[in-house]
Amino acid sequence: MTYPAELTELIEEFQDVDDKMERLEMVFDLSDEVIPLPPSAWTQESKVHGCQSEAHVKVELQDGKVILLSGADAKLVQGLMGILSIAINGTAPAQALLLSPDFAEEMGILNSLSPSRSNGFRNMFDKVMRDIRMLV
Amino acid sequence: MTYPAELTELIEEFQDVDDKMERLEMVFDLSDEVIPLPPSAWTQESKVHGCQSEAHVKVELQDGKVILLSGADAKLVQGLMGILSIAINGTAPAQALLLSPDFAEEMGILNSLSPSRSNGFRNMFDKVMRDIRMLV
Amino acid sequence: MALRDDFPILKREVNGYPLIYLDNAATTQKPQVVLDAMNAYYMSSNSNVHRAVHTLAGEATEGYESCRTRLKEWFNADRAVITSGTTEAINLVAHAWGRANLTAGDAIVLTEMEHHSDIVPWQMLAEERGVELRYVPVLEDFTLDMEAYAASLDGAKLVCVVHTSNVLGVRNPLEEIIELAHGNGSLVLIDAAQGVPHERIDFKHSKADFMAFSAHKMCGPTGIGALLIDGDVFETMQPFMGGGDMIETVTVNGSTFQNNEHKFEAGTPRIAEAVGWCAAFDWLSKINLPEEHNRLIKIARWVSEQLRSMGISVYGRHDEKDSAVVSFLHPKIHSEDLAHLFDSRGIAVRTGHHCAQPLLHRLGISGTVRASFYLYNTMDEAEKFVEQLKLITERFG
Amino acid sequence: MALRDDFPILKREVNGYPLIYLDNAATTQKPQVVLDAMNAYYMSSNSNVHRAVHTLAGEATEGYESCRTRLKEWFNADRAVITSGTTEAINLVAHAWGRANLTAGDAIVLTEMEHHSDIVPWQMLAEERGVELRYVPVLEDFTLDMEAYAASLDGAKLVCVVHTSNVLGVRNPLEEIIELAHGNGSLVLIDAAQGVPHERIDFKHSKADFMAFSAHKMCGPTGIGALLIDGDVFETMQPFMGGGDMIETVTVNGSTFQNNEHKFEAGTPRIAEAVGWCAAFDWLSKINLPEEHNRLIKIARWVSEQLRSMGISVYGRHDEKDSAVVSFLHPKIHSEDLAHLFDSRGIAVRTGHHCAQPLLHRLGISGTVRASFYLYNTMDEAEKFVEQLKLITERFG
Ligand SMILES: Cc1ncc(COP(=O)(O)O)c(C=O)c1O
Ligand SMILES: Cc1ncc(COP(=O)(O)O)c(C=O)c1O
Repeated sequence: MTYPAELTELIEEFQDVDDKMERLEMVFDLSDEVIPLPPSAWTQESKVHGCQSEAHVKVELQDGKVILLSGADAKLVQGLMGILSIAINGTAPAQALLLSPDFAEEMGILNSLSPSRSNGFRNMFDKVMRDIRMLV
Repeated sequence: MTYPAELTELIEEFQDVDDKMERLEMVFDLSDEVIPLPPSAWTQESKVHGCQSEAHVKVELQDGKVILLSGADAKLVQGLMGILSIAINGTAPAQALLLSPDFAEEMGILNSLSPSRSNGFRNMFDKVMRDIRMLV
Repeated sequence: MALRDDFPILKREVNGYPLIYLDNAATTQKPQVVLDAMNAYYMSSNSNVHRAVHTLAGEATEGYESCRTRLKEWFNADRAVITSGTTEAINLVAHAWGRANLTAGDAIVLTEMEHHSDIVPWQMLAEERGVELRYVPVLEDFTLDMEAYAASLDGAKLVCVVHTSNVLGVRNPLEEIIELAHGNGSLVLIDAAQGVPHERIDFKHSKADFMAFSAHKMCGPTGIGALLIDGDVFETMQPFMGGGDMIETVTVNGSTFQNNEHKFEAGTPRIAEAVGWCAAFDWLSKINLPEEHNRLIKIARWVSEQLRSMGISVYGRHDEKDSAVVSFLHPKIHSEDLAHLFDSRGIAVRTGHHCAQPLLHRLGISGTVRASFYLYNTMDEAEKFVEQLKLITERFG
Repeated sequence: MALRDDFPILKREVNGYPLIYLDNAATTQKPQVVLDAMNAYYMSSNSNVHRAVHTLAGEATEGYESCRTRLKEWFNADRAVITSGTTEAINLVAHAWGRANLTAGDAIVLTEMEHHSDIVPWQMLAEERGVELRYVPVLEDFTLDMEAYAASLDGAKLVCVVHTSNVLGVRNPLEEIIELAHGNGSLVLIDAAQGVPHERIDFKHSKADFMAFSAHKMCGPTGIGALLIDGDVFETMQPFMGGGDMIETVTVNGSTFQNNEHKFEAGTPRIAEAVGWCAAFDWLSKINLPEEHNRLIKIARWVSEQLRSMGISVYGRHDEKDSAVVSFLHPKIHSEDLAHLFDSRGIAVRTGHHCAQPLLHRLGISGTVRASFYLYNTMDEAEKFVEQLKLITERFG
């Protein structure tokens, strides 16, 4: 599938890096990309279930474009939120809904992310998509 | 261990035979050796538990010697009773109690006898020994 | 048959004769790929599956969960709970659904054809809760009395029926049974332990509410089975066993539970077994099951005709959809003796009550000898079986 | 270390680094002999174990039952019921003993140190039967409040206590706990999931009434565990799950049950797993467990000292009899991030609540990172672990 240009670039950047720790560091750094949802705004509705750590997301529409607010206590999770933000922020909902979660695998981070029983990334991704659908 | 002469002979006879079906036939033939406990005398007390088929034993003392009465609907079981009868009938209880059930293995029949969850032969053997102990 | 080569155990000799394994209704043999998959798991990914971060734990989780995915796909099911086998699956329904949904005066309909695993859990529940049990009789032709069944439904909350009898091989008219039950508002549990090995069942299409079965009867490992559950019924169930992995939160004041299948999978699950079962599904998916079943039922029919012509009573009918199970009683030789004699020629058959005493009681017998055929059995083996039976009858009959 | 060569998985690399497996409290790795035994079973004896005549069935039964014999010998126990694991074993007690022997107003004493598997079954029973649960607090020094324990016994029918905490590694004073309980007429259940791997327990000598544990935490396969039961207490228990193999007779009017362990082993059991577990016992019997334990606890102590000197909070004390588990919290790096970073260097550790939320609640935290050491772990691995932790702290702290 094709991704937004920024995401494609990011995927390529990740693919160039062999060392897993370095890739993790790159994800950590992307945690800056989120529009913060401050802990004071964390609610049952914003909670991503099945994450080991606290993770919260909130989707808003501004001028018909998707805006993802998010926050997590683990840096890796917040970094993933950053990547997702890069992918969907500012796009039309219909556009955002086209995204498949496969990019995390293509970036070579998903398998360092434990495809665990309760795959936090997948749950977060699914929740964001569900929230978008509910807004339109 | 040492067995009564007749049993030792029997063990050797069995060991000479390679074909399992033939060994089974020999056991079947030994069913004639039992002093019959007729079905009309089969009771809850005489029943050997854990056999697939009906099997009943009763131990008596005559002049201080062990007498085993027995009966079963499967011929193989009755044959094993026959062998046990050969081994203990007419011996003193203390003598009979010396017997280990290993002879059935040495004869090469125990492993055609399913060392099953509820090993019928072992249960019969144990019941007979228990009954002897209760008589003395 | 090339398929046989996949099963290492079939090269074995027993008492000097090539093994002829005709005890498939008790458990089936495993193709090499199943053993390979479990070995590979233990040799490279073994780990626990709870929410974990490290690579091995991820692989183990993926292996375990892909068994669930496989189950849902293979059977077309909303919910697939992984259990230790058919028996635990049925007990799970009795506890998780039964105790939450039945009260004194309710009725459960069983059949006389059930395996003990589909009787005893209900007897225990009935005694505890004052629930009434009704048994549908088995007729002379080895089928269920469908009139009696229809009449028994009034007030029944659940119907429990065996897909295929492990004694008779008779495949019950599930379509009709389920339709009548649903017409009456009763749920239906299918004991498919003997069904899934020979028939590809579409659970959703069948409209059954529960379906229980074991891996070991369909080329998978021991120690694992499954319960399929209708999506709506799933929501009405309470936890069965408590422990790790089935909870959401635990406090000293009480706990909350997962809302997916994990709710019923307390504790470390059967991980290697799940991986092995996946490999069994992979292997089975390459087999043309309907064609093979056709071949096997013909063998069973031929065997039963041979036996009947020898004056032996055969219990079963071997219709097209029945399984290839031949239960019989020799008029002269005691079943147990006969099984020992077969064994002396390398032929494995089972004797006894086959965990179906109420059925045998109805048939007026206490046990049968059972020869059951599966994918790797051949006509040649069936012929040897009949030939040995003839020789044994001559010598010992 | 020659012992390592027995474990094929230890040759594996993870993310380009040799695997350093420090997740042993979750599950241990399996020596080759365990895999070989299960393969041999499947390749030459696989069969069902119910009362059977043919050779394979006999061999399978012998394989399965010799696991029970091994359990009784190894632990010196009257009764050994084979279950799917610790969790099922504890649920079995809650159902088979608890529902038969407890009534409203009775109390059960638990501890805050219990694993969810030794909490949730009791919560479910308590809710159903109006039984009171009392939790013994954990003190600042990570030990049980023995005064509170003694005070909690009045009216208690059962005390459930973890042998060794899976979070702290703390080994509880079972001798004293059991003596006090028995003085009060309470039975005692030991959750020995973390105890049996590192300490050879004499069940009869311990005077405990129940002891539950899993094979997979002591080099055995997944899908199998056991419940040891005192001979007299055994007689007071009712069946748990119903099905094949646990009955004596079944009629439509009711059933009678086996009076030995089979009463609690409904359905086809975990046969290959039992064979594998036997091989694990054989393998373990060649290890000098006390000596190895001594080596491991020293490693754990060294690691925890290193961590404390880095300003990291360690939860545990690492006394002589404690297990080699090091639970900690990094002051700067989130546990989950830390576990991912370790994994990128081939080091497997676990994070999270470790199925012990009430304990973590008492400690005022929501999770830890846990490194747990077992027989095949070396001081060299411990040093690498600490070294990586230092590097990670420098780079990410
Ligand atoms: C102390 C303790 N109890 C119980 C269990 C549950 O064991 P299992 O998951 O094998 O049933 C575990 C392990 O997870 C444990 O560490
Ligand atoms: C019809 C039927 N139901 C239930 C069972 C029980 O299956 P398991 O023993 O694998 O739990 C069996 C097999 O023994 C069976 O044939």
